[in-house]
Amino acid sequence: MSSPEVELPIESRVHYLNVDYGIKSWLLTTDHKRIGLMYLVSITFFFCFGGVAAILMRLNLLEPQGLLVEPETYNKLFSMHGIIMVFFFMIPSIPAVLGNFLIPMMIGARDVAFPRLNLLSWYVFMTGGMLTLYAVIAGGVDTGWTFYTPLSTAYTNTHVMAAAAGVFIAGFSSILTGMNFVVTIHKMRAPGLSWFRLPLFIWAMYATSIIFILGTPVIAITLALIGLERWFHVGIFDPALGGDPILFQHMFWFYSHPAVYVMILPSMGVVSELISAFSKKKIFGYHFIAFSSIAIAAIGFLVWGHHMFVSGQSLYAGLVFSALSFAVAIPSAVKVFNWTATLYKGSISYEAPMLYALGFIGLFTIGGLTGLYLATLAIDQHVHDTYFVVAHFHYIMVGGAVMGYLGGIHYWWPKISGRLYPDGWARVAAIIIFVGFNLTFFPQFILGYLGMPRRYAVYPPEFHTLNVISTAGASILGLGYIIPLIYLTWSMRYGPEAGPNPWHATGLEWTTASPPPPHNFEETPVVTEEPYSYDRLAEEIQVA
Amino acid sequence: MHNSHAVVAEQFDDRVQQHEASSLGMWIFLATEIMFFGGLFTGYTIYRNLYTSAFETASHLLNAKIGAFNTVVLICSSLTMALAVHAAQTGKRKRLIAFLLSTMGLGAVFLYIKFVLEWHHEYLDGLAPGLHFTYAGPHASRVELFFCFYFIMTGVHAVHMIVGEGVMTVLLVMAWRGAFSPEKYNPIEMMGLYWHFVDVVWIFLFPLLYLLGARF
Amino acid sequence: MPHAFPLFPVQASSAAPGVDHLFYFLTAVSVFFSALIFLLIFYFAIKYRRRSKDEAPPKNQVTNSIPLEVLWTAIPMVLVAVMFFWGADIFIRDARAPRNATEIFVVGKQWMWHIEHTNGKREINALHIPVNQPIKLTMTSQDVIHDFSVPAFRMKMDVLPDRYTTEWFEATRTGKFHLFCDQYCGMGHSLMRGWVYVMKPEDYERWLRSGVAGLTLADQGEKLYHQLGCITCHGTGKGPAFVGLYGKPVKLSDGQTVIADDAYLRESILYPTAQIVNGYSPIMPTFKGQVSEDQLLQLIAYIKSLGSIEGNTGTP
Amino acid sequence: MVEHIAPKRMYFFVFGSLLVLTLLTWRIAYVDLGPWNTVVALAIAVCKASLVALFFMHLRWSGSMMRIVVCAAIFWLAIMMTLTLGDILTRNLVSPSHGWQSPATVSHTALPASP
Repeated sequence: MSSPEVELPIESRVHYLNVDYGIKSWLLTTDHKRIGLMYLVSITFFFCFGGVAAILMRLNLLEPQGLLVEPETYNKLFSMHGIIMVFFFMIPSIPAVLGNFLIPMMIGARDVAFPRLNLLSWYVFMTGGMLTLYAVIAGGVDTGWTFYTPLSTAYTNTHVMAAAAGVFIAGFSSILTGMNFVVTIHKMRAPGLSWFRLPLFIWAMYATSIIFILGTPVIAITLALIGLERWFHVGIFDPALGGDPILFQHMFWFYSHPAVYVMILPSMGVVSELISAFSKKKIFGYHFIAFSSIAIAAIGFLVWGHHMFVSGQSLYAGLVFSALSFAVAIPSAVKVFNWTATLYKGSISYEAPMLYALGFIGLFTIGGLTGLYLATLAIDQHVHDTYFVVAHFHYIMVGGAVMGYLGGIHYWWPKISGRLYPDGWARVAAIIIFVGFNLTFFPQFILGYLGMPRRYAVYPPEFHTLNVISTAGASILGLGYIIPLIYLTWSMRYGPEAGPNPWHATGLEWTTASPPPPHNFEETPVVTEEPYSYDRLAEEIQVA
Repeated sequence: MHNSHAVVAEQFDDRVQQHEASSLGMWIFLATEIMFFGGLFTGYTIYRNLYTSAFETASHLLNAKIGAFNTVVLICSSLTMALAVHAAQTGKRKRLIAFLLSTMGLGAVFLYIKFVLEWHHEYLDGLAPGLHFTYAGPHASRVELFFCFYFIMTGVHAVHMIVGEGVMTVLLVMAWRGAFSPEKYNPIEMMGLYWHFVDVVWIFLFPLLYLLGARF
Repeated sequence: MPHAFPLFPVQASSAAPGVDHLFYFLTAVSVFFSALIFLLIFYFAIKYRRRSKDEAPPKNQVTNSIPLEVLWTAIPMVLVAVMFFWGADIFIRDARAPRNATEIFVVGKQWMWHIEHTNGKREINALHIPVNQPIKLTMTSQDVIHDFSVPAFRMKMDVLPDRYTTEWFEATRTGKFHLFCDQYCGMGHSLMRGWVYVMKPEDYERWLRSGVAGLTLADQGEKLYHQLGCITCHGTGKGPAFVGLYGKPVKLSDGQTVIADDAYLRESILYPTAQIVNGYSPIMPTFKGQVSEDQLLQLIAYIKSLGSIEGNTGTP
Repeated sequence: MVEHIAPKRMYFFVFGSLLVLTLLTWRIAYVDLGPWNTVVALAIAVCKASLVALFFMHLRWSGSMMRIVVCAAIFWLAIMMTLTLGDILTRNLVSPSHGWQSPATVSHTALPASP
């Protein structure tokens, strides 16, 4: 399926990047690839913002009495870090960047089903983001990203309204994206591309979209109620006026727990692609990985109460939620075993994306297993709201989701930009990030079991040493994140041309030119085989 | 494979694909709406269970006759909306305009009744939480909670109706200019789905808010 | 580094060893599976590395195995089932205080812990308790949600406004242990800390008796009972009498029966019309906003002192 | 034609049924059925909503995917309500001072006789 045009150098060929120039051609584009790139720039901006907050927090914790800031400022820092990283980086990261860029190409479509809604979703996202940034600049929010009542409604005078409104608005961009993806995957697949010929990334994005569609509206209405409660001083969640603050927690976590799967499922999809591509072997247990994504999305909606074991929730509800939480561990375990089995008798190479993928499996394994501690009622009773929880969800969200995101960016970067980045640097960065990450967050498991509560600006001196280690790790981690930013930007201009398929990978996106032409394919591809058919590739290499 | 026919957007292969995609998209949007209202219904259900008698007391402060009348108004507007879609399907432009106009008119009647005959009176009667709440009977704070839900639920519903009226105005202008044909009436159909959905929400709001417990 | 550098928390309560054993079990499982995955990945990664750039990938491999999938679904299932039941067992036991537990009252407020003993002794950001004796905390908050956490006891519970939650433990060693607020509660959250002092029973008795200026909690409640005018109805038969009330089932006017526990008494003081005792009319005014959380606890302690056990009734 | 065109007659029939059901639900509110008032009112609302969805919204003639979408939303809403209500309704069942007794500390106190 090679097209003669891909032989031409990048500059002399019409592709989505050079088909039109000028700021207007970007701001008014309906091309899913350009929208994906706009999301990439936006979330990188938010990531830097949230990252700076994280670094300041870690610096402050260098001293038990706080090195830099007052507790008041520290509270605003971790609230900002949480709100921005969760709602404006993690949730849109893979879906809005790689999902937008890849889904139409992976299924052989010219664009998503609703390109204008797709553009609208970016504007909605940016509006929400700007409102949240306004809240930060105007003086900050100090409720944590969880907005627990009655603190957020009756006891704080920070900019809760603006931040909640920002998150509320950004939610609609998730809804639009999810809606677009589901319809696109259902209705726009190329001829011959049946469900079980879809790449696993598509399955993961489909599962993610389900969560977007069914979960996001609930956080929207919950935050709207917070706003109304603040505004009119009514008591929907305020016990002083007859409300129930635990109801807020139910409604908040009904979305916000599945939101964790919004972060990790797409990463799992990316890793499934990477493991197969760099082992040059068909993924092991395709059907099980595909269905486990759907299972995680579905069961993920039944487990939110494990955030509330010690909240004053009913004992019986706690038991039910604990049992269901264990259930969601099974499909995750199935995935890890299948990835490992894929390596068996492969032909494994270690370019940077593969290092990220292997790092993902390791860190996600630790993150997933420590999740079992938190699902266990008696242990959660000890470690709830301590650094153990902080470490656990960073292992999932940063060790898992961000590693997957970076792996995906590196893997598809030649497709996005048409150029290669220096692989040596990329491997070094991947290793620095892996080491820095573990150094930052592993000590926090110990801190958590020792009992250090989360969201503490100052802490008892016996936790000092471990906090210093953690901060040291964070500085390494921060450095690790800066390196890719530099060489990826550099490669956009100076990198050698990648060609349509630098990794010799399967998948429709690798059959078109890099960067792809405006409508992805010169002619609509017809699919005749299962995904990850590296057997055919083996034959081709032998022939060559 | 670009379809030269103007009624098919370029990302689609043909009209069938386009129609199926937009219907599915609309239904998915309505699913998100179900969850959006669902959050409110969940909260309402919880407090109703906790404070049953207070909620019944509060419900009896509402005028069920007006509520029932408004239900009828909304059902009528649903009928005219369905007939508008029918007219668009069969290419009857004048009827389409007439039915769209009557749907909008009935929607306006509903909103008038809601805001002027109900909200305004409830405000004057001191039943508006946060603004003017003077009810002093037993369980006052729980009655206030009921009215919180009453105003928020009917308010969110009314916002949906106002949005619908706005979109319908645009469609009306488009219909006036002859933008729709039996080959291209997707927007009218999607509008119909939205409007009926808003009707369905009210169908649940009416008994939940107005008809709690027996009234006599 | 001048400070001690602990890696594992001290065990200072009867619940701690149980939690730690479960923790060891989970850690063993985690280490086993992490090691398994890591070793396999390393082994495969080295053994099956690509030797040359144009190495052809091996063909016709097994990429599906139902027995394997069943195996690695079933084994985790069994393991998590064990974790669930083990954890649930401890949790249920932790949720229910033994009947003979000494009751202590906790009021959380931004950003301090206010603790009252039944004899009227109060302390702030400190909790003195005797060793080897079950203690039950009845907790409430004056403002936002807090969380009373004692890591050395492996125990914590959220403290909610307008509601009582409880937590119990039995300290097993004397000493001084951290008390943290674990639920983020605003600006001074990280300053809302204190110490739990576990003392020998005789030391505790001495401590408890020292410096008590005046009245026990129940006595203070009795004073309020007169001051607030409760006596004019509840002492005359216009309202339900309090003697022997605590812990008894109460028949309500709507036919339901509730137990007259802390939560019920509290609600009846703050929202008198919510649960009317059968045979009485809803004439009691609300005391919401007139009595503080501390005073509520005093009133409840008074009612409690009027007897919950037959043959042990006090006199009003 | 890609879409089913229903006869107009049907719309009027459905409309008539909706009016009758509205009248019914309003009248029944004035009859004391105890807790059944709510049940009946909600049952009628479900009937009305189904009529609107099936006929006015053409769900009867739509593809299975649309029905799956609607059912999924209703199912997820049911999850949210059930599990949340499950907490609220069982919250007061465990009364720490009246439940379990430590075997080591069985005291002289007897549980109050349950009514």
